[in-house]
Amino acid sequence: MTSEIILQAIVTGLMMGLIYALIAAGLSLIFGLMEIVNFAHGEHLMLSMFSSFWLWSLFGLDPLFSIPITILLLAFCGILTHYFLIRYILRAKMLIQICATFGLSIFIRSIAQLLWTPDFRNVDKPLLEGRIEVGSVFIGQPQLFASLVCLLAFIGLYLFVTKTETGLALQATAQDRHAAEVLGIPSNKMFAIGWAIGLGCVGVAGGMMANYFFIFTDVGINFALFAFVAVALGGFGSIIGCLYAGVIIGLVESLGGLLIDPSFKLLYVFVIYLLVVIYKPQGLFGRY
Amino acid sequence: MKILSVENLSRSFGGIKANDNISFDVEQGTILGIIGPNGAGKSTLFDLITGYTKADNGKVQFFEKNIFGLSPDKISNLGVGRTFQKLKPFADQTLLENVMIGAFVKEKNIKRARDKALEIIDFVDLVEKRHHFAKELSTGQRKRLEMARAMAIEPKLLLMDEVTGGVDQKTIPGLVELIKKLKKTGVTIITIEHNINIIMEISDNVLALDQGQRIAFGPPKEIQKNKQVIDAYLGTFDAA
Amino acid sequence: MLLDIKNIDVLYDDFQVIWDVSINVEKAEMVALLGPNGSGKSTILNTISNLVEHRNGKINFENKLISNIPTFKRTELGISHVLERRRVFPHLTVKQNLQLGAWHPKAKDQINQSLKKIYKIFPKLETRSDQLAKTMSGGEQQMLAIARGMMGLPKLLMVDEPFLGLSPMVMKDLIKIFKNIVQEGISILFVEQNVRLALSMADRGYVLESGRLVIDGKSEDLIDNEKVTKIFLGN
Amino acid sequence: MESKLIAAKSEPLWNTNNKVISIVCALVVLLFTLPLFGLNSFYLHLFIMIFMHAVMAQSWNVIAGFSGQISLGHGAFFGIGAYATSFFYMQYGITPWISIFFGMFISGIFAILIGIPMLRLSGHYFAIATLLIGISFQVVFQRWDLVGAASGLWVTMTPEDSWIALQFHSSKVPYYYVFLIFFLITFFVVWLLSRSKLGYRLRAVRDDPQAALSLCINVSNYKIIAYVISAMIMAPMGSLFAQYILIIDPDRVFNIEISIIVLLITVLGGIGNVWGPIIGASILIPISEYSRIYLGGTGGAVDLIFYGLILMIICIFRPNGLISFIPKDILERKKQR
Repeated sequence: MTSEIILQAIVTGLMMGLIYALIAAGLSLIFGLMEIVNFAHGEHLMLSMFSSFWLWSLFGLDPLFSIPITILLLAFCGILTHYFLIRYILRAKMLIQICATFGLSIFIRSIAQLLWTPDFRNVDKPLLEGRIEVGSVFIGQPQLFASLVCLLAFIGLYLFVTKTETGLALQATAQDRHAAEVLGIPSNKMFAIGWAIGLGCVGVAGGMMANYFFIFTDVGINFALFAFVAVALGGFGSIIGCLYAGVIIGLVESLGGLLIDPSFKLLYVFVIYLLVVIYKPQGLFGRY
Repeated sequence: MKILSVENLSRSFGGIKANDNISFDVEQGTILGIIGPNGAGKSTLFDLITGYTKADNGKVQFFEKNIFGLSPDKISNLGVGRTFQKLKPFADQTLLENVMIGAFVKEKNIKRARDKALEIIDFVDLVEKRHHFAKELSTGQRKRLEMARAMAIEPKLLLMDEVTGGVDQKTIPGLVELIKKLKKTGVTIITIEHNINIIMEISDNVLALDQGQRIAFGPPKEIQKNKQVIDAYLGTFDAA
Repeated sequence: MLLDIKNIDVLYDDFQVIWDVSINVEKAEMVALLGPNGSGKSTILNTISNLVEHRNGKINFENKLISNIPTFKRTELGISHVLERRRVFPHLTVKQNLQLGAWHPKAKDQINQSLKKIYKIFPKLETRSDQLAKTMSGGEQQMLAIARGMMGLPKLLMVDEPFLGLSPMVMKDLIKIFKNIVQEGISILFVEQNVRLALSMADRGYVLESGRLVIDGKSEDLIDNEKVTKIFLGN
Repeated sequence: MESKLIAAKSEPLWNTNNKVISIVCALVVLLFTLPLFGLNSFYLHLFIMIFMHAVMAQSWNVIAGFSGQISLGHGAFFGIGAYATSFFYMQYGITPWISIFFGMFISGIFAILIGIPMLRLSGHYFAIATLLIGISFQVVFQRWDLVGAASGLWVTMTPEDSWIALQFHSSKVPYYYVFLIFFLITFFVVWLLSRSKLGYRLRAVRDDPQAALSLCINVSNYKIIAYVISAMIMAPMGSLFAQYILIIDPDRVFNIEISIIVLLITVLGGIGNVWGPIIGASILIPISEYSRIYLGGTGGAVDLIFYGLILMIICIFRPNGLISFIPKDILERKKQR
C-alpha cells in the first residue's frame, strides 16, 4: 500500500467529514436547545437532496444556484416541524419524544417513496463535474466544492451562534431556559428558530451533495446515523465539537475502509461511538 | 451502641465545599436531627452516607462495618433506608405496589409481601389510598409513601430528608406523630428538618450544619441556645 | 402603588403552596420577603414573573392587571427577576450575559448607557467582561446576575436569595449596591433567610410560614419581634 | 382502623374481573376454532402476522415498557432467531424445534454481551447505540459467506408437509396453530412476569432508578435481565418466521423496519401494559396487510405513511396508547377504591 493511497483516503475522509460535521451541527443545535434528538434528521437531508434534484429537473436550476431555495425550504420545514409536532411533546417523556420524531422520519420517508418511488436519481451534467489532480491525489470537484461550502456554512453557523444577538439568545435558552425567559427571551420562538437553523444546515449539506450523490428515499439513513454518532462524540449540544467529530468519523470511515474492509465502514464508526460514550460520556470535547 | 459513625466526610463540587470534614456518631434507637439553612449541605450528607454521591474522603461505618464507597443498593441491603427530598415515588404504580417493591427485599412470597406492605401502609395511615397511583397522591401522602417504602426494607437505620417540607401545615402534626411512632419500633432515625419546632420535639441529638461545616452537635436544648446556630438561622449584623 | 398582589393562591398540580397572600411594593422601596426554608418565598417571586401560574387573586403592576401576561413580556413592563442560585449563562461571557439582559427594544436602545452605568456600579464586571461566566466566583456571579437584571431597565427588581453563599465582604458591597439602586427610584423585592441582615436594610418585610403570610410591617417593628424569632427558632 | 387493614388483607391478590376473564377465554377458544370455519389463506396469513407481531412487540414491551430502556435495534434478535433455525437445519439437519432454543440461547448471550456495556448508557445514548447495533447486524450478515451473505439462506424444502422440519406447503393452518400457541405462551409468560417480584422491580427501575437503588435493587443487573428476557422472546419469532417463508436474507430479517414496527405497535397499543401489544398488533397489522393489497404493488409503502402519522398523533394526544381509552378499573392493575 502506497502513501498516495493513504493520502487519497485522508483527503476523501476529510471532505466527507466536513459534510457530516454540518449535518451533525444542525442536530446538535436542536438537541442543545430542547434535549430532543431529531430522529428524522436523515429524512430531512433526503428532502433537501430531492429539493435540489427537482429544482434541477423541473426548472433546470443547477444545484449550485438552487441552494438558497433549498435552505429556505428546509428552514420552513423546521418551523413546521416545531409548530405541528415538537411543541406538543416538549414536556413528554423521552420515550414519547423519541417515538414522535421517529414517527416523523417514517412518515417523511414513506411519503417520499410513494411520490418519487425508491428509484435512484442523480443530477445529470451539473456545472461542477470532473476531478482535479493535486500531486498524486484525485479530488472530485463537486465533492471538494461541497465540503468547502459546508465548512463555510459551519463557520457561518458558529459565528451566528457566538456573535449575533439571536445566536446568543439561542445559547442562553439552551443553557437555562427559565433564566432566559425572565430576561424577556421567548423560548418558544427560540425553539422555532433553532429548528429552522438546524434544518437549514441540512439544506446546505443536502443541496451540495445533490451535485454528485445518488438521490433516493433511503439516502438519509446512513448520514443520520453518522450525525447521531458525531453529536455524541462531540458532546451533545456542542457545535464546535461536531466539527472535530465529523472529521474524525470521515477519516475513520475512509481509512478503515482502506485498511480493513470498506463494507464494514459503519462498524468502525460504531466502535468509536461505543468507546467514547462508555469511557467519556460527556463526549470528546465536552458540552459547548 | 453506635449504629453509624461518620468521620471527616468531605465532598466538594467545583471548588465549593458542600461537606467539609463532617464527623458525628449516632446511637442505636435514637433520632438525630440535622438542621441548617439552605445550602448547608444536609442533603449532600445523606447522599454521601447512602452512596449516591462519592465522597472525596472520609470514613463511614455502619455497625462498625465500613460502608464507604459501596454502591447505594449494597448500602440499602445492609439495612439503611432513605427517603428523598425531591420525592421519588414510582409514579405509575399504586401506593401498594410502591411499598411492595420495598417489601420484596425481605419477603419473597407475593401474598406475604403484600400483607406486609399493607401493614406498613396501615402504619402510615393510608390504607384507603392503597390502590391510588403514586402520582395521584398529595405531597403529604407521597411523603408517607416514601417513608412506608423505606420502612418496608426493614432498615435498622432510616434517613429521612425533609419529611415535613412543602406540606400543608395541617398535615405536619400527623407526620411528627408518625416519626415518633416509628422510633418506638426500634429504628434509628436521622432526619433532615427545617422546622425547628419539630426538631426540638423529636430529636435526641441535633447536628447543625452551615455552609458545609458542622457548627454544633448536641441535645436540642443546647443547640437552640448555641450562638452559632442562632446566627446561622437569623443571620448576623456583622455584614451590615 | 408599583406592585400590588391581592389574595393569590398557588397550586402545584393539586397541592397548594401559597394561601391567600397579599403583598405590595411602593416606588423606590426595598421590601424583604422572609421565612424559613420551603415557606413559599421563591414561589411568590416566580408567580410575579409568571414562571408559576396563580389561581384566584390578582397581580397588578402600575395599576394594570398583569396576571395573564407571559413571562417573557414582563421585563418590558419593568419587572426584572434575578432567579435563585444566580443562574447566569455559564458558557457565555460576562458581557454577553449583560447584553442578553437588555432584550426588549427600549432596553436595547439604551444598552450602551446601561452598560456604562452597570460598570460604574460593578467595576469588577468591566475588567472581566470577556471572561466566561462560569469561571467567576459565586459572589461575582451574583453581581453579574443582578447587573443582568438591571440591564432590562426595571422599575421593580426581584432578587431571590441574593446573599446565599456570599462572604461578609461581598455582602457589604451588595448591600451598598442595593441601597444605591433604590436611591435611583427602582424598587427592590428580595427573598432572604437572614432575617436580621434583611431587616437591617429593607424598609418593610413580609414573613411567610408554610405558604401563609404571618406578619408584616416596618423593619424596625419586625427586627426583634418575638413572633418572628419564634418562626425561625421555635418556641 | 384495624378492620380496614383486615379488609385490605382479605382482598384477593389480583382483582380478577370475571367479565374480562370470560372475554379472554372466549377469544382464545374462538382463535382455536377459527381455522375450522375454513378461513382462506389470506385471513390465515393475517392472523399469523398479528400473532407474530404481537409477540415481537411484547418482547420490545419488556425492555422498553417494563424496564424503560428504549431499544431501536430489536430486529437484531429477530434475525438471530431466523438464521439460527435455518442455518442449523441446512447445515446439520437439526430440526427447527430444537434450534428455536439455540436461537433463544444465542440471542440471550448476545443480549448479555451487548447489554453489559450498553445498558450503562442512558436515554438517547442507549437508543442511538441500539440503532447502530441493529444495522451492524445487517451489515455483518450481508457480508458473512457462511450464512449466504446478501443472498441469504434458502431453506431446503421438504417434499411434503413435515412437522419435524416445521414446513407446511399445502396449507397455512399448521402455521396458524404454531404461531397461536407461541403467542399464547408468550403472553402468559409476560403476564406472569408482570405480576412477579421481577416485574415489580423492573417497573421500579423504569419509574425511578434512584429510588430503586434505595430498595436494594441493583439497577444495572435488572436492566440486563430485562434485555435478555426480551431478546429471548424475540428470537423464536424469527425462527418461526424463517420456517414460514423459508427464504431469509439480511434485508428481510435484520431490516430496521422490524425494530420500528415493534415500537410502533407497542406505543400504539399502550406501552408498559401486557395488553398493549395485542391491541396495537390487531389494529396495525390489518391496516398494513390491507393497504398492501389495495394500494401496494407500486413500490410505495403506504402502510408506513399511516404508521408514521399514527405514531405522531399518538405521541401528541395519547402518549399512553389506545389502552388508555379503556376505563382503568376494567383492567387488572387498578382495583376498587
